[in-house]
Amino acid sequence: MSILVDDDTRVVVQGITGGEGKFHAEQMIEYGTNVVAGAVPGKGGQEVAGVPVYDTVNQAVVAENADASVVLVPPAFAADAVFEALDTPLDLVVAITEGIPSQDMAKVYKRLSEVDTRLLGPNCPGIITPGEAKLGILPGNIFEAGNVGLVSRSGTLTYQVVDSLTARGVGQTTAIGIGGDPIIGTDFIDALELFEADPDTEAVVMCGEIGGEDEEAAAAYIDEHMDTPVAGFIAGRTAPPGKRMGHAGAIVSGSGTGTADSKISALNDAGVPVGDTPEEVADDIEELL
Amino acid sequence: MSILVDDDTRVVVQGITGGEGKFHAEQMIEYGTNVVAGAVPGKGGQEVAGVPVYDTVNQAVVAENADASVVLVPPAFAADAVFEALDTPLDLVVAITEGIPSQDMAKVYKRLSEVDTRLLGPNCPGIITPGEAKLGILPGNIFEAGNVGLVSRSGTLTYQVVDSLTARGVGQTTAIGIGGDPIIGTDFIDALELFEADPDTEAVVMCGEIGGEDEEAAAAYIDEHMDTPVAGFIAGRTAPPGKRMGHAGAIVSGSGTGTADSKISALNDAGVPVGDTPEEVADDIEELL
Amino acid sequence: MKLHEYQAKEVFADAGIPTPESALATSVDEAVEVADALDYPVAVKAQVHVGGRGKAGGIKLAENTAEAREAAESILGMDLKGYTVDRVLVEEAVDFTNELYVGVTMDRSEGAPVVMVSERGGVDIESVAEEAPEDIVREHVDPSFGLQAYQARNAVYDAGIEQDVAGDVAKIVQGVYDLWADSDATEVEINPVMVTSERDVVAADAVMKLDEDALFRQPAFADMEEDAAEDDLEAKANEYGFDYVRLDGNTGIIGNGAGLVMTTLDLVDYYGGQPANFLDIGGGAKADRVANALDMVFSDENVDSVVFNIFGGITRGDEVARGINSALEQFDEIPTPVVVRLAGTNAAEGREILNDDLVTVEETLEGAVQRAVEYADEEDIQ
Amino acid sequence: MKLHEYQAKEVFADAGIPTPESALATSVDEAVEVADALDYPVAVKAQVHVGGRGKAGGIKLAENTAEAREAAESILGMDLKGYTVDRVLVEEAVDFTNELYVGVTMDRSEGAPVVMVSERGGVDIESVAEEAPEDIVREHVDPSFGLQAYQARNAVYDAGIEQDVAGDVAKIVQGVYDLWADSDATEVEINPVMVTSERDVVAADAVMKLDEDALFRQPAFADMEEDAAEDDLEAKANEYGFDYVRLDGNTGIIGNGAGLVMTTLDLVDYYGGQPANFLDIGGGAKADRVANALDMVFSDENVDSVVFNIFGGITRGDEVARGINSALEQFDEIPTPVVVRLAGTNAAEGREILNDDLVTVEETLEGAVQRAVEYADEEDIQ
Repeated sequence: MSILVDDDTRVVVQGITGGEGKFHAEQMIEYGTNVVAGAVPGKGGQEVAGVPVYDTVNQAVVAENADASVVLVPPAFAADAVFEALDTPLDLVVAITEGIPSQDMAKVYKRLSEVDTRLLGPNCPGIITPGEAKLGILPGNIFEAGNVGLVSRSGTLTYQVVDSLTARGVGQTTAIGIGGDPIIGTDFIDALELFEADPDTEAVVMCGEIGGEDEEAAAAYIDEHMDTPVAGFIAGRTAPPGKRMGHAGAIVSGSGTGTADSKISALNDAGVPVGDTPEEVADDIEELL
Repeated sequence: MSILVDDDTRVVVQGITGGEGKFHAEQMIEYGTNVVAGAVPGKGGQEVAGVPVYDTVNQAVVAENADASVVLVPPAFAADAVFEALDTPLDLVVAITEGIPSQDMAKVYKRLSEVDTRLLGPNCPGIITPGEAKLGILPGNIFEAGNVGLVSRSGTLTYQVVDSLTARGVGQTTAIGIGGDPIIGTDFIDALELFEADPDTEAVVMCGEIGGEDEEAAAAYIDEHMDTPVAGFIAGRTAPPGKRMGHAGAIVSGSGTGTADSKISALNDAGVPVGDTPEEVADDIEELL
Repeated sequence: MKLHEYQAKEVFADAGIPTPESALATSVDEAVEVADALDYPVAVKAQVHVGGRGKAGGIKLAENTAEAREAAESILGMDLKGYTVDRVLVEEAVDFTNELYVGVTMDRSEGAPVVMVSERGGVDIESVAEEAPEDIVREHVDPSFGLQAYQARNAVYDAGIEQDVAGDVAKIVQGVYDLWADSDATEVEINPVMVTSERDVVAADAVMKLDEDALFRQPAFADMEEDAAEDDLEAKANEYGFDYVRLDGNTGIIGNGAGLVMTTLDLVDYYGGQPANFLDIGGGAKADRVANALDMVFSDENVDSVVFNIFGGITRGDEVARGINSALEQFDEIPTPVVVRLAGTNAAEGREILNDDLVTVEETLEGAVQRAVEYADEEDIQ
Repeated sequence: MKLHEYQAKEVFADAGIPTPESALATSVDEAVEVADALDYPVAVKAQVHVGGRGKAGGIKLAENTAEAREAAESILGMDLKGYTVDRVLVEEAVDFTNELYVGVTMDRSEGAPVVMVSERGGVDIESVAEEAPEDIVREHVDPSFGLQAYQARNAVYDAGIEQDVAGDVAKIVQGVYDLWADSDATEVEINPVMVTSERDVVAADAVMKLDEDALFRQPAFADMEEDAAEDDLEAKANEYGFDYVRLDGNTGIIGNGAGLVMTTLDLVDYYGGQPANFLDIGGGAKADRVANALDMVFSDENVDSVVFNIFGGITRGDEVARGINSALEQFDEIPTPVVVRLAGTNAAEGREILNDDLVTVEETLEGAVQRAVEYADEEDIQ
């Protein structure tokens, strides 16, 4: 089993006529994802990566019965594209784009509270259910079907950990990138809830990083509500305060909240082992299974 | 019995330090309304009409446990005052002010959908439960407690009809002015629902006017859902199309929707007698009781 | 408050919405001068608030100077459905292939703005709305967010606008919505948006109505109010700040509260009279406002009697009575009989204050209206 | 992107937020000239991005020309926590009775802006937040509506601001929020808002941080970016469009994806090395971007080795490899050893493309980091 996406998920790719949009649409299709359409204003009627392109998401959904979208649109237009997808409506919107202005995202977040759609991201690599579907830019070849769920604020760090797992023969139910921005649609707790409810997920890897207090909240959630064991990793132990470490959300505040130490000890207090290296995370998972 | 307000209602008057605010606060108190506070920015600490004034509605509510407000604030500041009252929150907000810009009201209307507060008005005379409480500017002396509910888009027309009823010894449970603006918080159906649920209300007068389709919707509601008999009146039979007849909402569109004829026949079709004069409405009510 | 086409087009141009080159003229010579400065052919368009100007002869095309003079001569000074044309807009004619419709208004039933787009512009859009409502795409807007770019695109693509101009039309839709929001408009409409033979898009007509309740924060539009007024009485009502509508009867009506004033009109009609106007003095009317109201009604020469109907809530009867007395005391001879009926807050005090030498006092609404209709009939006969 | 105080104050003044009279000076003579043109006393304030300037001697009061010269001489050129002061703001000193705090930032846990007001301005607000959080009133704002006037008032009155200045402070709160929203700021802060002895209110300091992701639509702020940069490497990173943070170690780090780069830093530390920097080349990095990244890291003279760690999702290994090759081929001698580890999309192709004469290729992250730390240690010893 899996969460959120599988081989029935019917995907529209927003921005499919752009260079990255086309490349990743092809990659998704090659992986087996049921990509049914693209949506790009002014490009309706074309065919890209073997699927029809529509001028609006709504037209794509009406014509092709899509229920999810992947947003691969440049940052200046991405908030509008997410709005469009949320209002269509769809079940799941995966926003890959990094660099959406934070005030745009605050408005998207407000709208999100008014609709039933789930948003992943933005600034995330997407979601993959190995062997069934990937929505996003994750390199499919490193994943393998199995019984470990994975949720992470960082794309490439996810790949790193998955690579270690797969090398040991530990496969994944679903891997979710929730995104490195300060305001995101799906947070750790949302993802952990889904994994906890999934009977096939026997352990979960949670990769956090400095900034905010989402990991601390997740630790409390794990402590109170989860039977499925969790192994953790926190990036940014060496980050100085007040500096944005790449991700807009990865910043230790001047007053010292959002540090790696705070997150690691919260997770440890919840019984979650936190590895020092990605390899150690894989070690921890092997022990927990 | 009564709907929405009674002698337990604890009222804060927004704009109590203004000329009209003070006059009507005094009138409300004289009528027996439980006015507990006023709220005017920069005037906190004063006492007006025998009640303490606070700088913000929230401070008034915290200090005096108010659950309703009456907005007697000039139009340029009234939408903000209504916002303030909605967000405090309160159970009931009665907006008397006429002339609130319609785009401000559209925003208030959106916010209204996000809170549990009921809004009456704007551009309404308020609400009165004879002998218990009045929130607004209705002349208390013309009302008398009894068994007829009254709902109207117009203030002075309400008084006219009530005057006729009271003169015949027909009293009122509660009279509600819903307001003459195109966008209002409580509409005919909302008020009719409340009267239908009130065991003491044995008949209802509904005074509509040209513009919009709220009376037509109410007629359908009456037809389907009401056992309590209703007598109607529609103002504006002689209004030419395309002209705003005083109320921002009282306008027959160029394409002929919102006419008195349309409303009268919808009400008649729902079994509601519609009087030609206010006196005839009183006649109809006497027959229905 | 409705702007004239020439005013709305200036506003459009400032907002970056493409309009044809044009200028206003108030005389034939000026119109010809303007036309010569533009590229022929030009359209000469009467600037009056009347629908169907074209069919009524209020719009004429001119291919050259002589035709421009002829067009201006025939339009300036003409009577268009009761209004005398004193201004024409002279505008470059657009060589178009399609006519579209774009509009924004407040949908009162939803309590939210709605954007409308149709491929069937250039015709009476209200007939389209009745006959084939599916030909007008409606997109409601959450006013807290404003129109999102994707909504403009959805409206345009769903309306079937051709792809090569869809982006430009969506820009006009966004521009019209933003203008609507920024200017506290109640309605902005372009009918038609013309698609030119070069596949450009341009606003060939412009309707813009503003929320009078918001003019206090729209100084630029408040300044246009005088030029936008249709006639002298309307201008006077604007000046006094009254809700006033002129009708063609002879019984003048003043009251407080729109519903009661409408009812008073209806009763005048019901009792066999003809209402001359709607005039709501509003809530809390003071003495000077009452005097201004009487001045308004007496300014209409058709008026043979006046019924003054006040039911006080926010308006106090004593103040109204004092206002009526002091206003009527200014006259050597009162122009027409005035019937007054006071009820509600401080009504008894008011009735005592009223001077019976100047007005007829009635206790009931029905009585007051019947008396005023009688007076009007008598005056009419004399 | 953080503005200097003098930049933020210009922006405040344009937005109608009251600030003291002031001007920037880059030399002692200029500072004296500016001071003489203002009313004494004046404050001479170092323009560097360093907290606690006052305590560190970066702010001095001057009662007259001689003192102004003395202050400018002592501050210009001084070293303030590692930064050399090359600009001072000379500003009229405010005779104040109270110091308040007003700020707006994004509350990430709520996904919404938050306005903060406190009576306890003029001190380190983060200590107030820790010791007595109730002394800072927080009002969350629905970003679709923006800050409503009543919310500004609620914050001000709930913070206990005295009634006679509350209205003016609420105006500043509204002004600060509107500025925050209009300029795509992440943070705007006034600490302190001074209440003068005449009971006026004025922004005596000004902090403004802008969302770098929104600079594309904020041309006025984009123009300030160069002047706002703290040092040359930061300016270079801005120019290249990199997320770059300088640290004080000797192992240079380049990677893709913030989490993986942070992890690489952490691993350098874990394996006994010292990270020299954070540098994320981002997703989909092309060859020229890779070359720029190498140029960035080599520009830091502390760097003794570089680890280049790419796990490809959106970034393709072949492109990275070509970028590394072509960047390193420019050098006669490569400044420091470069260890490369490629994984993910097109990684195998990339590894084949990489020129072993120029770089050391490692298969694992841990291996690559350990190798780079070794190289750095070796270089350090030499």
